[in-house]
Amino acid sequence: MAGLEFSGFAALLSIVLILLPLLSFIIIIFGKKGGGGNLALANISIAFILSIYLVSLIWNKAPVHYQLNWFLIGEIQFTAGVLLNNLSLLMISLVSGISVLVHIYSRSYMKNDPNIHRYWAYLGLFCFSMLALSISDNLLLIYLFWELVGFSSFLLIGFWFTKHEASQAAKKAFVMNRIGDIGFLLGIMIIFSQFHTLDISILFGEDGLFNASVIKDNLWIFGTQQISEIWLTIAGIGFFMGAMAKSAQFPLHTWLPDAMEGPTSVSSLIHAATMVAAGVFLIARVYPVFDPFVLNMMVFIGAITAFMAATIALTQNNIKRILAYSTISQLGFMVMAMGIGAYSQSIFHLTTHAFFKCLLFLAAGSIIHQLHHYRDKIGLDFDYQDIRMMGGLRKSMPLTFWAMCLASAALIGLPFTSAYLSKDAIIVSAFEWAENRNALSQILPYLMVLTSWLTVFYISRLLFKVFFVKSNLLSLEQVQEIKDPSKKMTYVLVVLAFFCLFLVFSVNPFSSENSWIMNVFPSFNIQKNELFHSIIPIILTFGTLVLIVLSYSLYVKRDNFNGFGKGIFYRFSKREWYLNELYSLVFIANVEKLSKISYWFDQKVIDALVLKSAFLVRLLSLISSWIDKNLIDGLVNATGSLAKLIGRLAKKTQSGKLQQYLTTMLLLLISFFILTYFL
Amino acid sequence: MIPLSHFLIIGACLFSIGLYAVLTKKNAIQVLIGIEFMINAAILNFVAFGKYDKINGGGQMFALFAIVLAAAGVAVALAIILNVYKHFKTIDPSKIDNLRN
Amino acid sequence: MVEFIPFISSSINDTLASLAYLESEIVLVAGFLLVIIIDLFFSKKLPQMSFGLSMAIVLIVLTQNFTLLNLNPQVLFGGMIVLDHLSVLFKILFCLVSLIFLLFIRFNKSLQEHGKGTGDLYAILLAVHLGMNLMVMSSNLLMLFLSIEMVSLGSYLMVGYISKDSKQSEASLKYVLFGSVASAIMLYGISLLYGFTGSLYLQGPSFIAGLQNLPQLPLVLSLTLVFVGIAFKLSAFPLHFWVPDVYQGAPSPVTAFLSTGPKIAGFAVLIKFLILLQAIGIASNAIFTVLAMIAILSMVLGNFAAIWQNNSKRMLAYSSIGHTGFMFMALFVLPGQGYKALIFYMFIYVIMNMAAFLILDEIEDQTAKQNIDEYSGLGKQLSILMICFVIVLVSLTGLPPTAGFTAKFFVFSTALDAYNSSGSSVILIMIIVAALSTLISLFYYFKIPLNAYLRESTDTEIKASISPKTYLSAFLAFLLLLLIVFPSLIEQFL
Amino acid sequence: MNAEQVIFYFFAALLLLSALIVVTSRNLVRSIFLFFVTLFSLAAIYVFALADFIALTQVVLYAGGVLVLMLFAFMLSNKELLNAMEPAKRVFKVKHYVGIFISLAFLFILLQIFTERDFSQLEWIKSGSPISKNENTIHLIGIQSMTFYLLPFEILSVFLMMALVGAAHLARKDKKI
Amino acid sequence: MLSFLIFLPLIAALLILILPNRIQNQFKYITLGVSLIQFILSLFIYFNFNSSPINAGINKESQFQWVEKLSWIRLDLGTIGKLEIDYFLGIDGISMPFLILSALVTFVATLASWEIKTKLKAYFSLFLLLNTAVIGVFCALDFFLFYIFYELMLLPLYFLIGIWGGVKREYAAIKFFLYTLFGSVFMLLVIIGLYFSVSDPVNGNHTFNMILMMDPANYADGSIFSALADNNLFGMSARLLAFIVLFIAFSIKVPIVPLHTWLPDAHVEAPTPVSIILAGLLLKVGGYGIIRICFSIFPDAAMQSAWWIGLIGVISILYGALNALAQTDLKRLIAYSSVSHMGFVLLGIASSTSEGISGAMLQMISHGALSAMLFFLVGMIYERVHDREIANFSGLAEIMPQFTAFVMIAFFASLGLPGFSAFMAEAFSLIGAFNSEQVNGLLPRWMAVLASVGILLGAAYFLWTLQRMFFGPTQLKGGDDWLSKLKDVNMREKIALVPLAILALALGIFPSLLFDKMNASILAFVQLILN
Repeated sequence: MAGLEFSGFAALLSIVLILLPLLSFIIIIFGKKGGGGNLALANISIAFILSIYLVSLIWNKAPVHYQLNWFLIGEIQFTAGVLLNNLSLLMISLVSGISVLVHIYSRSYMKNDPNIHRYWAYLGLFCFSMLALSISDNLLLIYLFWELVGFSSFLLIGFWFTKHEASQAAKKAFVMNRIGDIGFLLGIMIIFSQFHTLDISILFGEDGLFNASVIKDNLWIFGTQQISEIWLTIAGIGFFMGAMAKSAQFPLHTWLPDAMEGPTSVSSLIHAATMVAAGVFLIARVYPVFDPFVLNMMVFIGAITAFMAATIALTQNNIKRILAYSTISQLGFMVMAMGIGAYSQSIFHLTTHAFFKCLLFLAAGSIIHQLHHYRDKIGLDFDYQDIRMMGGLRKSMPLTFWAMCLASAALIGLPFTSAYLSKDAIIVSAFEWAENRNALSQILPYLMVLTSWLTVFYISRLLFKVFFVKSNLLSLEQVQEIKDPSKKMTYVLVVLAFFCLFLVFSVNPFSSENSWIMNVFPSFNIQKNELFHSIIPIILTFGTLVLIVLSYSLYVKRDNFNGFGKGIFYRFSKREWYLNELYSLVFIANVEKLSKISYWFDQKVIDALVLKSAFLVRLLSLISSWIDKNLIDGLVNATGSLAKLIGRLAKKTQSGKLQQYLTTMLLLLISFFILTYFL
Repeated sequence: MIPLSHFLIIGACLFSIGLYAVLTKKNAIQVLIGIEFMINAAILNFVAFGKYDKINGGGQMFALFAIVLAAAGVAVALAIILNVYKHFKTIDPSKIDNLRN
Repeated sequence: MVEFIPFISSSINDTLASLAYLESEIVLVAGFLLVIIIDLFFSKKLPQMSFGLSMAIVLIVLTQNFTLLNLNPQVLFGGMIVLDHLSVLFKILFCLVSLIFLLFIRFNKSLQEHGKGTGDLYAILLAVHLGMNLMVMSSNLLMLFLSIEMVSLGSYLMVGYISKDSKQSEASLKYVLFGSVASAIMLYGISLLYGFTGSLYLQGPSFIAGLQNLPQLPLVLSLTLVFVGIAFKLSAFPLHFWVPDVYQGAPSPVTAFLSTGPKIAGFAVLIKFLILLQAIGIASNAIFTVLAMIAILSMVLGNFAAIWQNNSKRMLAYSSIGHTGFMFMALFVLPGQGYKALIFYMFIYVIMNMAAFLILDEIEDQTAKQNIDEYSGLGKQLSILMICFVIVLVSLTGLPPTAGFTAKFFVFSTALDAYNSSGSSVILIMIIVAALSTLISLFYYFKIPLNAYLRESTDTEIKASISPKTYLSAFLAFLLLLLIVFPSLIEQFL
Repeated sequence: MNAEQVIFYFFAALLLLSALIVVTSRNLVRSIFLFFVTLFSLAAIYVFALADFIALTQVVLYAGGVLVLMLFAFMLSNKELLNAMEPAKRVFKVKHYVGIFISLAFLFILLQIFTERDFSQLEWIKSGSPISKNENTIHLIGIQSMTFYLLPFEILSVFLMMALVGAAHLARKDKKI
Repeated sequence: MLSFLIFLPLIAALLILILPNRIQNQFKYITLGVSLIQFILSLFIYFNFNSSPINAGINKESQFQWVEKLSWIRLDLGTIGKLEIDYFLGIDGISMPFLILSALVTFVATLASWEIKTKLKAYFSLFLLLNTAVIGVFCALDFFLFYIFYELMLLPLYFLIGIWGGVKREYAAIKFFLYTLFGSVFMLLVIIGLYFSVSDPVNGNHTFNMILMMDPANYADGSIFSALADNNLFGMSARLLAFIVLFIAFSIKVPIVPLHTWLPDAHVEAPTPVSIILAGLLLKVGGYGIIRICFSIFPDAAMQSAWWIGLIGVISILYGALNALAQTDLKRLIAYSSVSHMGFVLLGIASSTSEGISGAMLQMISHGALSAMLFFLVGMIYERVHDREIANFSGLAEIMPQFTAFVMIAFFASLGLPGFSAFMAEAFSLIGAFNSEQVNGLLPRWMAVLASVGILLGAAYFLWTLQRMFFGPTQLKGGDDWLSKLKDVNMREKIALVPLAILALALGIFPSLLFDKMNASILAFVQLILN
């Protein structure tokens, strides 16, 4: 009884928590123009406090699961409820926490935008759906909020919708996510068809239905339900597709770089820290679904994504784009980790990544913000997001510089940072995973190491170009005029920077094993190999340091270094592996063509068929009216043709009408008789 | 004693002759005469058969009625033909074909 | 000579007794004479007196007929005529036809402006009405032929009544020649029937027995020849050739009458022969096949040809051929079931066909437009009339919410029932053709609202006046709407 | 072959011959006069069927009524009616062939019927009472028209009245014009 | 109650006919009042609707609610008994939702009728007549009555499209009319055939009672449509043939590919309110007919053809969406999207699972509201500048923010954004279709998989349109002239749009609002067709 009351109370709290941002959405969207900042901030702050309170109540205790009947369909009762376990608690506190920071940041960052109320409202909607996604207890609800998150992302990417690129990017993001969603939906259908429920805790709990199902003789059997095993795989692929789209995995990642058209604060919150992690979150939520095939696929795709994004990031010039690819790369790490069974490591990395990537973006945002203002001030037209235009900002924006340095250190996994713990844990797990597998699998860990080093390279490039070298455009004096942004924004950076440190997660700066996050989540299928745990971080760190020095010498010492020349690899990377072009060539163009064809078909064939049949009717009627009019001729001609010897006289018979009628009538009568009695 | 079938055959011939007139003549009055032949053929049948039907007298009565009806019909038809002549200046039925599709 | 004496007194008694059932016919005869006299002497002073008198007579006849509704079948005049429920229904139908026809004549411009007056027309009408009454009652071939001739001759006179232009005289010429040929052929057929049986009594035992003993060829030939005369009245295939020409040429009221009255009477006669055939015991499938063929061909010809017509009267003429074909379907009933669907359909058909011609005529009177493609924009100018027209056309097509639908529905029901019990695929084909022809009929019927409503008028505003004909057609259109809600208004009498 | 037969076949031949000339003649006046011959021969044949009253009526009504009516018709109207005959140039047209075909077909069918079976052997003819030669058919007709055929007889009067009124209406001149 | 609902608009139509033309500007208020009363009444019905299993309806006459039954036509026609036609109304869980939808859509369409400026008297009386017919169709339980209402819908629509329509209105009106009539003429034959096969067990009369037609026991032995006799017509099972005929008749309304080509023309040429009614209600009549008549009366034939129906559904979904993608006219795009969306209805019904049918029902209601909204929105643009070419607009969001907000709601709801009704509907149609193989083996799973691609295409065309027309810099073909004409949403339009949006949202979040009311009926329906 007490348990029920407690869970009810906790559930209520969590519902209040998610409803607060929704409330701010509703109030602000109908409210007056330009306002809403205070309300949004207040609401999200309360939500954050609530989430912390919930964490304190439930963390590492029995999960709270509370549900209500939602609707009944046939004989199946659908429920809606909240499931508060460690994973969801982690997510809501992470999301609400970062949201609070981004809200604070945005107050300055977005201050002068005329449509700022929409911004707050959209943020509220996003927070609501993201938080709700985290605590939902059933797949249908998750799917609901999953799409809603995508929708709010659509809104936020397209926030400056008058910009053509922004609206384009928003559309692209949504449609690409849709592709994944179809997979998700397919997964839901398969699960529902097999188990007749979508409740996560019933399905995937310790003694859930899923564990009760078995695979035998290529059949996936649960109770009396049997379907082919392939459907399990398809379900797994489906869910994974959902995750791929949301977490921007190859080949569905192209929306994320484009999504940088949205406000930078949005990019940091949604497209770096939280929403994109939802894919990983989903994988975590439905983990039991994935069979080895899908897991391997995850590994493969995650690794490819990580590597690909890193290579692309090497040559990009737009600061946000670089960070976006970096995000993709990191997400690749997480997905790969999930694939190899490093569940806890993946989540750990998700958490640390959230902070440092958020920080990176916000810092970049500060730079952009200041440059933008400066640009407006001097009335010069230049792309204020292009790192080539920046340079030497180290002195003028010291705080930003240091925050960015710290975040970058975390990104590349230098010791004493949080990501050192998480990322190295993943790479170590990769080695462990590969140990007992075939030769092909051996490539994986090395690829990851390579990727990790590429990370070093591109982020150092960014840092050096922005903060060290001379700007291509602005003189030193001009650069001096640019200052750190307002206090509000910098405080946020400081707070986030703090979260990039190892201390937050683990007492031991060199071992992730005892971090509190790792402790509460399981890992699967991985045999621990102490050797790797000691050697690999050292190698990695060493390599990293070497690379930093190398890139410093490349980018700072040599003045006009443009990366790696203009070779094929450069172009390949610069053009983002030509994937956009490929898609537009293969899919978009073909779908357009297909739609054109099908419209042509509709107009020219189907409709024409109908018209043809109308034509046929008309023809028939023409014939029949012709017969009616000229029946006599026809018949006379027929009889005349009997007597064709006589010749053309037949044609001269169009004289009389009445008698023609009578003749016809009598001919018909006679032919009736002849037909009946004499033939 | 004349056999019944001879009456009938004469009637049939008359009927066919009338039919031919109806179908081919280019003068409405001749067409009308053709019709009268056809009617007369029928009357001949009635009369021939009526010889054997004393009690009801159907044949002869019918013949009588038919003659009267035919006469009235001719009267009306002629009136109409005259009207047509007024408008068309011809009574060739094959030339009167303003009404058509 | 002597052997007749016993019959004479009984015959006189029979005649006297029979007269009591012929009140309506007597009234008609009296009215006929009165109208002639009045027209002779009072046509100058009281120009509309013969109209009023005719109306009164038809109304009296109508009420008289209603009293006869629940009568048991009566054999009158020694079997010359038989008065039964079905014939009373037909007689009521004729009253309806005549009533509308009278009003139509009264308000038709060209007839009222006719220099020779309309008095004779009223007289002819009453005589034709009498003829139609006798047609449905007669059970004797002589009586039948006489009444058919009466109706035919009256119709010829009506068609040629005005003969003010070549069109009308041409129509009447064609009609009279075609009709005379048809009746001559029929007469020959009757003479053969008489010869083969020695009897003129259609339902008489000797008649039936005589036919039963006949070989196929003479039997079928004589029946076919008789059928020619009937089909001429029905305007069924292959005797439909005259229809478009005559309908177009005749004065509108007469066209309306021709398309209803004689046609309905023709059906009554056809029913008599069908009953006879069933009594003879000719394989009913064979008859049904022939009937179905005629029905199919009539529907196909009528409907397809109607599509191409631009003259509205001509179009309605073809459509009435189609309707004949459709009504044929209602003949497919098993013995002893009555022809309820047919009668119901006829009631509705009379109302809608009369209304259609009324409206056409009114349009012609007001705008001098006869062709459908000239109707553009009329929806605005003659709003009430065109609304009625639409209702009537919907009814002619056989769509709800008009009684035309109910009627069509009953006919379909009957035909399907026939199919159900006979399983003949010709009937099924006929039903499908009927369904398709409904669709086709939409093409041409809806050309009118299409022009009237969907196209803008090209010429100047026409000052529309609301004439009695408009009221009459509105009333008829209203009846069509009312009868779908309360079909029992008619149905209870069936 | 007795006299009766000779006379009968003579009239039959006359009938058919005159009828043929009537329908083939291109002269309307000749046509009409031969029509009279046809009707007269027909009346003669009626006599052989013991229908003397019918024969009489035939002569009176047809020869006296219809024929005179026809003659009056074109005498009253224009003389051109007489000239409106078809030109003698073309002998036969397809129309005629079709007409001939149809009439011959009918004739063929009818002859088929009349020759295939002897109709005097019909049940009702054998069992019925034929009119004897010395019977007064006028009496018979008189009684029948007052008993069985009273109703049609009366109706016939209405019919004739209607035809009279109508035909008169058609024929008379429009007062207003 | 139901009669009142049906005939109220008819009375109002007559009233409008009688009233003088002088006050023709008031007609719209009369119409609005009528639709408002209807809406309130339908809500009253909704709240008093008993959704317990003993009121499931479907094939048990006693379980229907608000039943009105009067004997109407009794004609002794055939050999075997009397013709029994009743004035028989009643609703169950299947028909009740449509009543509310009808009332709501009519209300919105009335508000859209403000743009009609000519021949108001005729317009509003036809409009109300149409309303009568639509509600009648949803209430009628006698097949004859149903057919009358069904056909009655055609005429007003013909004129509404033909008189107040766009440039090609003649063509569109005739095409629409012929298409639908084609279906219904043959339907009539089936109706009559059914009448001969079915007799009322109480008095042995032949009857048009649809409910009695659903019980195989009521079919006379050896009658055409008797399940036992299994007659053949043209070498086909008679029942199957009848089913196909009925199915074609209704699916022309739905419409399915390839019988859909009337729809784009009719929708595009029709004036806005008529498009709203067409998309919002007329298409639903097709779906309703398939459930109420095709499947209920011929379950055996339905099961035989379920695979094909499912396939047609899938094809419609994909084909409609692809065609929508190719459109340059906004209204045409929405018209094609209707084809696509109604494909889900077909798929759901074909699955014959309770999920699928619930999904199909919800899809119909949801599409009713959403397509009404979409057409209303298109109408708003068209009314302002008389243009709907997508390419002629750009950046409308800047000048018409509220309008854009509504458009976004409608678009996203239509493309199946969760939280809106269409999502639930499509999801459950798909789930049903997917489950079908497991539950009753009717539809293979790949159909559901393929159909789900339609959702993606839906997103593509809607978002593409959104991006092209509403986002980006403001550029209008008509320049400043248009700029001044393109005013944002006014009060009347808001009143029309808000209820629809709320309905879509409410059903998306609380589908139980609908599911609870119809669940019992759907279970009964599934049981009926699967037995």
